[in-house]
Amino acid sequence: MIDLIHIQILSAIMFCIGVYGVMTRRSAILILMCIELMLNAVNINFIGFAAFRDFSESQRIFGHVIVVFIITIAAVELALAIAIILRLYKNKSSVNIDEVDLMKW
Amino acid sequence: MDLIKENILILTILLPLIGATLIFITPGYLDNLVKYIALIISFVTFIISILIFILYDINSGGVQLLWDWEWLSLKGAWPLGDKGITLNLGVDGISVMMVLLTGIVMFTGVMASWNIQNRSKDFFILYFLLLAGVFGVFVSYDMFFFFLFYELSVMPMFLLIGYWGSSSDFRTFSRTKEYAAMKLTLFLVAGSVLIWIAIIAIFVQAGLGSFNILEIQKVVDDKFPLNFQQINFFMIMIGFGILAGMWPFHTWSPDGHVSAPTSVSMVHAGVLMKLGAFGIIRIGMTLLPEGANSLMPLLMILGCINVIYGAFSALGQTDLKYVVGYSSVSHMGYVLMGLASMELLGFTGAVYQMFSHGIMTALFFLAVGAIYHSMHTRDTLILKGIFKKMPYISVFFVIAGLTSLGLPGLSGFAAEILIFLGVFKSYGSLGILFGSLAVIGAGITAIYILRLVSKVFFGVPDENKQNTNNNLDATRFENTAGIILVGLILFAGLYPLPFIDMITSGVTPILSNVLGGL
Amino acid sequence: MGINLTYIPPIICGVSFVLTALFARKVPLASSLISVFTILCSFILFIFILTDFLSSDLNSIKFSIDWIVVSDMRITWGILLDSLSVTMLGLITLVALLVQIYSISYMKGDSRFGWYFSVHSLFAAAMITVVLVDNLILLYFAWELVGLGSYLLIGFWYEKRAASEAAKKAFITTRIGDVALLIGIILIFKSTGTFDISSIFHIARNGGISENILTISTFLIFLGAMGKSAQFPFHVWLPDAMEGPTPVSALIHAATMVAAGVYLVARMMPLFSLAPYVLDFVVFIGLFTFIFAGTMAIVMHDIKRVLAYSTISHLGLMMMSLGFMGVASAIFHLIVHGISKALLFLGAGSLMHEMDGETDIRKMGGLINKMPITAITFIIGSVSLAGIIPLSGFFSKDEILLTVFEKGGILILLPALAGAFLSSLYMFRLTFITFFGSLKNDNSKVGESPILMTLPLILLALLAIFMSILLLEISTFKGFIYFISGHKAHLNLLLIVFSSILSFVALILAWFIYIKDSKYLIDWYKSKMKWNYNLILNKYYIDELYQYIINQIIIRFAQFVALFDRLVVNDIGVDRSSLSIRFLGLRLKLIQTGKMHGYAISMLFGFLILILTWAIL
Amino acid sequence: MNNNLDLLIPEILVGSLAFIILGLDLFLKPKFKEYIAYIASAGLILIFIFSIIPIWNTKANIYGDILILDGYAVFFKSIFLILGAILILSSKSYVSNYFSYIAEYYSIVIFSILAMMFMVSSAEILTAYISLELLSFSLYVLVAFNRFSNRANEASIKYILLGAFSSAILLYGVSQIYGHLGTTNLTQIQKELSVNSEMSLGLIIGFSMFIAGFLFKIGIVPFHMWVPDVYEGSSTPVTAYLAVLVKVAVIALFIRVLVVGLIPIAQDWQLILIGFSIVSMVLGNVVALIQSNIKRLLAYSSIGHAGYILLGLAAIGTLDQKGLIIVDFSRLIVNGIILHLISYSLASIAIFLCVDIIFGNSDDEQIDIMRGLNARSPLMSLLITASLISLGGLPIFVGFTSKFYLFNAIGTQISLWYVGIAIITSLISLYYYLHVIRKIYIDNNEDQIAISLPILTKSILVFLLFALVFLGIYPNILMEFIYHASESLL
Repeated sequence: MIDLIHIQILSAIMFCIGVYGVMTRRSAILILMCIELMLNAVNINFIGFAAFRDFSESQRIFGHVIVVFIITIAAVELALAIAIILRLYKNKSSVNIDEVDLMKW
Repeated sequence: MDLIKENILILTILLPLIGATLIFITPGYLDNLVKYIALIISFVTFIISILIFILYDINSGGVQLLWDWEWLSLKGAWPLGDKGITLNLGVDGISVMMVLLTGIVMFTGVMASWNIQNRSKDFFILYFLLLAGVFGVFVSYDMFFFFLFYELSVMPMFLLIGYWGSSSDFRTFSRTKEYAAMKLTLFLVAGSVLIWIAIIAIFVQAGLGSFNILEIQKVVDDKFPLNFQQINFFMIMIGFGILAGMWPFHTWSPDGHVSAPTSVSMVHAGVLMKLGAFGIIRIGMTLLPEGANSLMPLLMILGCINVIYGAFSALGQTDLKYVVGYSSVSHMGYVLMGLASMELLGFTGAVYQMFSHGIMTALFFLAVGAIYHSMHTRDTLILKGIFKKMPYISVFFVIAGLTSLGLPGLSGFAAEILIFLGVFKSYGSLGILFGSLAVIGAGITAIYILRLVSKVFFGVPDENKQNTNNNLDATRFENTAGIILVGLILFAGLYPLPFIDMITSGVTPILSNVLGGL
Repeated sequence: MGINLTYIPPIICGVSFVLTALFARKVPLASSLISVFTILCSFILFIFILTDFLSSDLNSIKFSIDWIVVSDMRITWGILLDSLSVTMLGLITLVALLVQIYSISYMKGDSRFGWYFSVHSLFAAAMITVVLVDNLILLYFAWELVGLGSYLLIGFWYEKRAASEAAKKAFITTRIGDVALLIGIILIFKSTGTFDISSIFHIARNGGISENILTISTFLIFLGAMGKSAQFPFHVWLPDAMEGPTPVSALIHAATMVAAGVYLVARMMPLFSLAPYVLDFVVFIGLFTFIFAGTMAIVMHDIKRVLAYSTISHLGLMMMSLGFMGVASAIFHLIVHGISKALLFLGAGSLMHEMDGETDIRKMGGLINKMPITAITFIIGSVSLAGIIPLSGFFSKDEILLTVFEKGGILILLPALAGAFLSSLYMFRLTFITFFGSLKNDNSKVGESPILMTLPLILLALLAIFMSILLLEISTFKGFIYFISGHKAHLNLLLIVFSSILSFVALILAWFIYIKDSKYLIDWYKSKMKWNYNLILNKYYIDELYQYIINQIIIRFAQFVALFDRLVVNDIGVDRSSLSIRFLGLRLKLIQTGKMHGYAISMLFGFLILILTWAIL
Repeated sequence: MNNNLDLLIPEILVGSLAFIILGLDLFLKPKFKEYIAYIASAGLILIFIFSIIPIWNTKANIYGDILILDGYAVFFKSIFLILGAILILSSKSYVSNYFSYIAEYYSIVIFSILAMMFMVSSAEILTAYISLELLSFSLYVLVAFNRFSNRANEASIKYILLGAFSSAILLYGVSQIYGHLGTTNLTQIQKELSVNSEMSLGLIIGFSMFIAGFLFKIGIVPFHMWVPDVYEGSSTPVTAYLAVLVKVAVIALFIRVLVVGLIPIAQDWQLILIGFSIVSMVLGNVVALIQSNIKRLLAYSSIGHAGYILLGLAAIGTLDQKGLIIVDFSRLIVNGIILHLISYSLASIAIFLCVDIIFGNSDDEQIDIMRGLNARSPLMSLLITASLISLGGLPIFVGFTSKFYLFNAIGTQISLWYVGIAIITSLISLYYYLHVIRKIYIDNNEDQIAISLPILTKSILVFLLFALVFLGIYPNILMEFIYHASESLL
C-alpha cells in the first residue's frame, strides 16, 4: 500500500538527484534538465500532500492549483534559459559552463 | 539683542554653513572675493564667540543659553520617545572656553590661509564645514548631534589634507599627504566606532528614548550599574582618546599635522584634538561618573606616557613640523593627566591647557607654515638664521616655543602649574611620581625647544644651502593673526583670572558628580 | 609713605619693558632713556622705602592682588618686605642703574641698541619681583623670567654661534635646577596647602610638614638655587655666559641673577634650619665650589672668564656661610662682592671697549698709564675682593670666616682659608698681568674710556672702599649684621690677623711671579704637574662630560624613541594591521572562482549550514 | 470576502502601461523612440498620483486573503513607482545609445515593477512566489539585454541557472510548509505555529529552504556568489535596477513574511540570520577593499549592506516573556530598515547613474579611469562623493541618519556586540569609499576633457543630491510615511 512517506521519499530522491546534477553536470542544458527534475520533485510533493493529508477540500484543491502554476513557470523558465544558452552557444560555440568564467574575483 | 541672546548658539553653527554656501555660490574665478567673504564670516563668528563668553553668567553657572529643535521622534517605545532626537544646544563654562578658542583659531586660520591660490573656493567651503562641525560638538547637549557634528568634522579633513596638504619627503622619512589624510580619517572614524557603540549602549540602558545628555544625567544613578559604566567609559576614553592623540593611538596626529596646510593644522591641532578631551568630559565624565572614577588611574598613566614619550620623540625629530606635532602630543598628555587627577585644580588646569595649547599651537603652525612657504623646506639641519630673514615669524615661533616650555607670564605656565598642583595632590604618593614626571617633561620640552631655536633661528643664514631668493617675511594677514594670538597668550598668561573663573564654574559640578561615586 | 609704594618699581620696569619693546626698532635712544629713567625712579623709591623701613620697625608688609583663584586655592600677588628684601632691592636697583648708564655709551651704535635696554628693564622688573614677592609660585614666576632675561641678554649677539649656544646652555642648565625647585615648591604646597612664604614658615615651625617632605623639598629648592647661582655641578653655564655684552655680565652674572640663588636660600632659611642634612649638603657644596672654582680662576687667560670663575667661587663662599645659617654675613658678602665684581666687570668692559673686544690678558699689560681711571678702579675692586685689610671685601669675607669658625670649627675653617688664599692669589695675578709689567706695543694707541663709562666705575670704587661702614653702628642703625639677623656683629682678632697675613702672602707671591717675572715657579709647576695643569686649564673636562651626556645619551635616546614611534608603533602597529585586512581580502576573493558549479556548491553548503543549525538549535 | 477591482487599479494600470508601450513601439518612428522613456516614467508618476494616493489609508484583504492591501503595501508600491520612474529617466541616455530594442526594455522594466507591486501586497506564499518569479524572469531578460557582450551573456546565464536552482529550493520548502501546515497563507501559518510550537523535521527543512531562497535573492553570503558577476556583467542601468529596486522589493516581502508568518518561531531563526548577516558584512566589505572595478566594488559593498539589513531583520522578532512580539521595538526596527533601504537606494541610483555616464558600455569599469574627475565634471564628482559618504555613513547625508537609526534600533533588541561588528565593518567600508573619493578629487588625470551632461541627467543628479542632503538634515517628513507603513504592518 503506497503511503505519504513513500511519495515524500520519492520526491526527496528526485530532488537530490537534481541537486547532484546541478553540482556535477558540465553542460548548461543538462543543468537545466536537473533543475526541471527538482521542480517536478516539488510537484510530486505537492500532489502527495494534497492526496494523503487529511485536508479540507479547499486546501486539497490549493495543492493541485500550485502544481499547475509550477508547471507553467517551469516551462517559461525553460524557454528563457534555452534562449540565453543559445546566445552562449553563438558566442562560444559550446555550452560548457566551466568555460564561462570571464568574471571572477 | 534679546533675539541674538536666544539664538546665539545656533548662530555659531549656522554662520560657518552660511559662509560655506555663500562661497559655494560665488564664482570660483573671483578669488579675492571668496577670501574676503571667508574673512568677514569668520570675523563675525569670532565676535559671536566672544559675545557668548560675555553673555554667559558665571555666578549662576550651569548650562545656559539653551536652545532646542525637535528633530526626529522615536514614537511609542519610550517615555521620552516623542521628543526623541532633539537638537539641544547649551553651554557651560568649559564649552564657552572651547567656543571662544574655536572662534579665535577660525579667524586667524582664515588669515593664515590667505596665500592659497589653488582652488581656494573649495578649500574655504570645506574649511567652514569643518568648523561648523567643531562648533556643533562644543555646543550640543544631545549625544546624537554631538556624534553627528563630530563625524561632520572628520570628512573635510580628508580632502583638506589630501588635496592642499604637502607630502614630507626628505631626510626624516617620506610620508605622502594621501597616506596621512587616509590614516587620519580612518583613525578618527575608528575612534568614533567605539564612541558610537558606547552612545547606543548608554541610550539603550537609560531607556528614555532620548539622547539628551541632561535628561540621561538624571537617571545615571539608578540605571547604570558599575560594570556597565566601566566598560562604556573605557570605550569612550579610548574612542575620544584617539582624537586627543592618546598614546599609543597618536601616530595619526603628527603625520596629519605635517601634511596639512597651515590653517588646517592650526584648526586640527588647535581645536580638533581638543574635541577628544572635551568628549571625555562631556559624555564620559558626565554620564558615566563611576566608570570614570574607577578608570582614571589608567588615563593618568597613559597621559604620563604621552607627556614623556611625546617630548622625547619631539627631541628626536629633524622636521620642524614633526617637532611641533609631537610637542602637541606631549601637551595633550598634560590635558589627560589633568583630567585624570580628579582634583579641581588639575581639572581646571586641564581645560585651561586645552585653551592655551590651542592658541599656542595655532601660533606655532602659523609660524612654521610661513617659514615653509618662504624657505621651501622644514629640515632643521638645513634651516639657519631665520631670525635675520623673517623677524616677525621668528618672534612668533619663539613666543610659542616659550609658551610650550611653560615660561611664566605666558598662558602655558598658568595652565601647567594648575595641572601639576592637581596631579601632585591626587593619588597620594603616586601622584608625586606622576607630577614629577610631568614637570620633568616640561624640562625636556625646554631642551628641544631651545635647541630648535638656537639651531634654526639664531646664527647666520648660510646662503648656499637654502634658497634665499624669496626670503619674504610674514604677510600682512599673517602678522595680524600672529599678533592677535600673541596678545591672547600674554593676556591669558598674565591675567588668567576671568578664564579660570569661567572654567571653574563649568568644571565644579562635573567633578563633584564624578567624585560623588566615592 | 614710601613703603606703600613698594609695588611701584617692578610695575614701572615692566611697563618700560613693554614700551621700549614696542619702540625699540623705531627710536632706540628714547627706549634707552626710558629704561634708565625707570630704573632711576626705582632706585630713588628704594631710598624712600629704606628710610621708612628704618624709622618704622615693622618687619614685613603685605598687600595682595589675585592671580589665580580656584575655589579655596588662591595665588595672589603680594609683597613681603623685610630687611632682606630691602637690602636686595637696594643692591639690584643700584647696580642696574649704574650698569645701564654705563651701557649707554658701551653699546653705542649697536644694531639692536633699543632692544638691549628693553630686555634690561624686563630683567630688572623680574629681579625686583623675585626679591619682593611673598609667595613661592610667583617667586618661581619671576625666577623664570629672570632666566629669560639672562637668556635674551647672553644671546644678544645671536649671530655668534657661541653666543646662542651659551644662551641655550645657560637657560637649560638653570632650567634643570628650576624643575627641581618647582617640584620642591609643589611638595611644600601639597603638605601645607599654601604658597605664602610666611604662613609656610609658621606651619613648618609648628611641625606641620613631615621630616622627609621637609628634607626632600628643601633639598630640591637648594638644587634650584644651585642652578641659578652656578654651584658645582651646574657651574658650567656661567663662564660661557661671558659671550654676552660685558655690562650684562656685570649686572646679571656678578651682582643680581647669580645672587638670586643665595637670596632664595637665605629667604627659605627657616625651612632649611629644620633640615640639618640639607644644611650640611649646602656647606659641602659651597666649600667645594669655593676652592674648585678658585683653582680654575688661577689658570684662565680670558679676563672675563677669570672674573666668572671668581664669581662662582665667591658664591660658593656665601653658600657655605648660609650652610652655617650665617645669613647676615652671607648677605653682606653678597652685597660687597656684587659691588666689587660689578666694578671689575665694568672695568674689564672698558678695557675691551678700548682694545676692541680683546679679552686675552696675555695680550694686555702695563695699561695703568694708558687708562688710569679704569686701572685704579679695577685695582681697588680686585684688592677689595682679595681681602686686603681696610677695604670692605676684607670685612665681609672675615665675617663669613668667623661664622665658619664658630659653627664648623677648625676643620672646615682650614680649607676655607685655603680658598681665601686662592682668591687673593688669582685677583692679584689678574691685576698684575693686566695693568703692570711691560706695555705690549700694539696697545700703544689705547686711551681712556668716555665719562659715561668711567663715572659708574668711580662710584662703584668708592662704594667698594667704604661699604664696610655699614657694619658700624650709626645712631638707630645698629649695624648691618643686626639689621639682617638681629644680633650684634663681633670680631675675632686672631682670625683677622691670620687671614690678612694670608692675603698679604698671596700678594707677595703674585708679585714675585708676575711682576718680578720670576717664571721658574710657574715653569716648575707646568713641567712637574703638567697633567694637573691641563686638567685645570680644560675646566676638569666637565663641559665635555656634559656634552657627552647630552649628545650621546639623551639625544640618542630621543632618536631611538622617535624611530621606535615610526617603525614599531606606526609601521607595525598601524600599517600592518590595515595591511592584514587587505591581505585577508586578497585571500577571501579567491572564493569567487567564476565557475558556476562553485557558486551552486557554496549555495548548497550555506543551505546545509542553515538547516543543520536550525535542526540542532 | 472583498472582490472589488478598484483596489487593484494601480497594478492594472501598470500592466496596461507596459502593453501600451509595447504597442507604441510598432507605430513610432525610430527617432522618436527615445521619448518612450518620458512616456513610461510619466505614466508611472501619474499612476502613483491618481491611483495610489486615493487608496492611501485603505486596509483590506482581497480574493480570499491572497492579496492584502495595507499602508505597508501602499507605501512600498509608491516607492517602486517613484524610484522606477527615476531609474527609467536616468537610464534613458544609456538605453537610447546602446540598446537596440528600446520599447521592450522599458516594458519589461514596467512588468518587473508590476511584479514587485504584487509581491509587497501578497498575503500568501504562492502569490509571493509567482510574483517573485515574474520579477526574476524580467530580470533575466534585462541582464541578458545587451546581446553582443560576452560578459552580459555570462552574467545572465549564471543568474538564470542559479536563480532557477534557488527557486526550486524555495519551492520545495513551500511544499513542505504546505504539507505540514496545510496552508500557505501567512496569517494562517502564524496561527498554526503559535498553537503547536514544536516543529517536525519536515517543517524545519521547509522553513530553512524557504528562507534560503530569500537569502539568495537578497544576496547574503554564502548565497551571494551571483551578485558580483551579475552586477559587473550586466549593463549599468540594469545593475542599478538590480541593486536598488529588486533588493528593496525582496526585503519588503521578506519583512512581511517574517513579521506576519514566522514570528512565533522567531527564537529559532533569529540567531541563524544574525550569523549569516555577520558573515556577509565581513566578507562583503573586506573583499570590496581590493576591488579595482567600480561596479564589482559596489556589488560587494551591496553585499555588506544586505548584511546590515539582515541584522535588522534578525532583530525584528524579539519576543517578551509571554512569547508575544514587542510591537514598539519591532516597529522601530522596521522603520530603521525601511529608512536604510531608502537611503541606500538613493545613493546607489546616484552612483550608478554617474558610473554609466562615465563609462558608457565600456567593457571594464576601472576605478583609475575616474582619476581627476573633479576637473572634468564637478557636479558628478560632488554627487559621487556625497553618495559614497552616505553609503559609508558619515553626515550630513541620509546614510548617516539611517545607519544610526538602524543600528540604534538593533541595539535595543539584540546584543550590542553584533552592532559593534556591524559598525567596525562599516569603518572598513569607509576605507574603499574614501579611496574612490581620493581618486576623484586628489589624484589628477592627464585628459581634462569636460564631460557634458544632458539637462535631464543634470536635473536628476541635482535632485538626488538634494534628496541625499535634505533627508540627511531633516528626515522627519519621510519618517511620517514610514511610521504609517510600519504601524499598518504590525
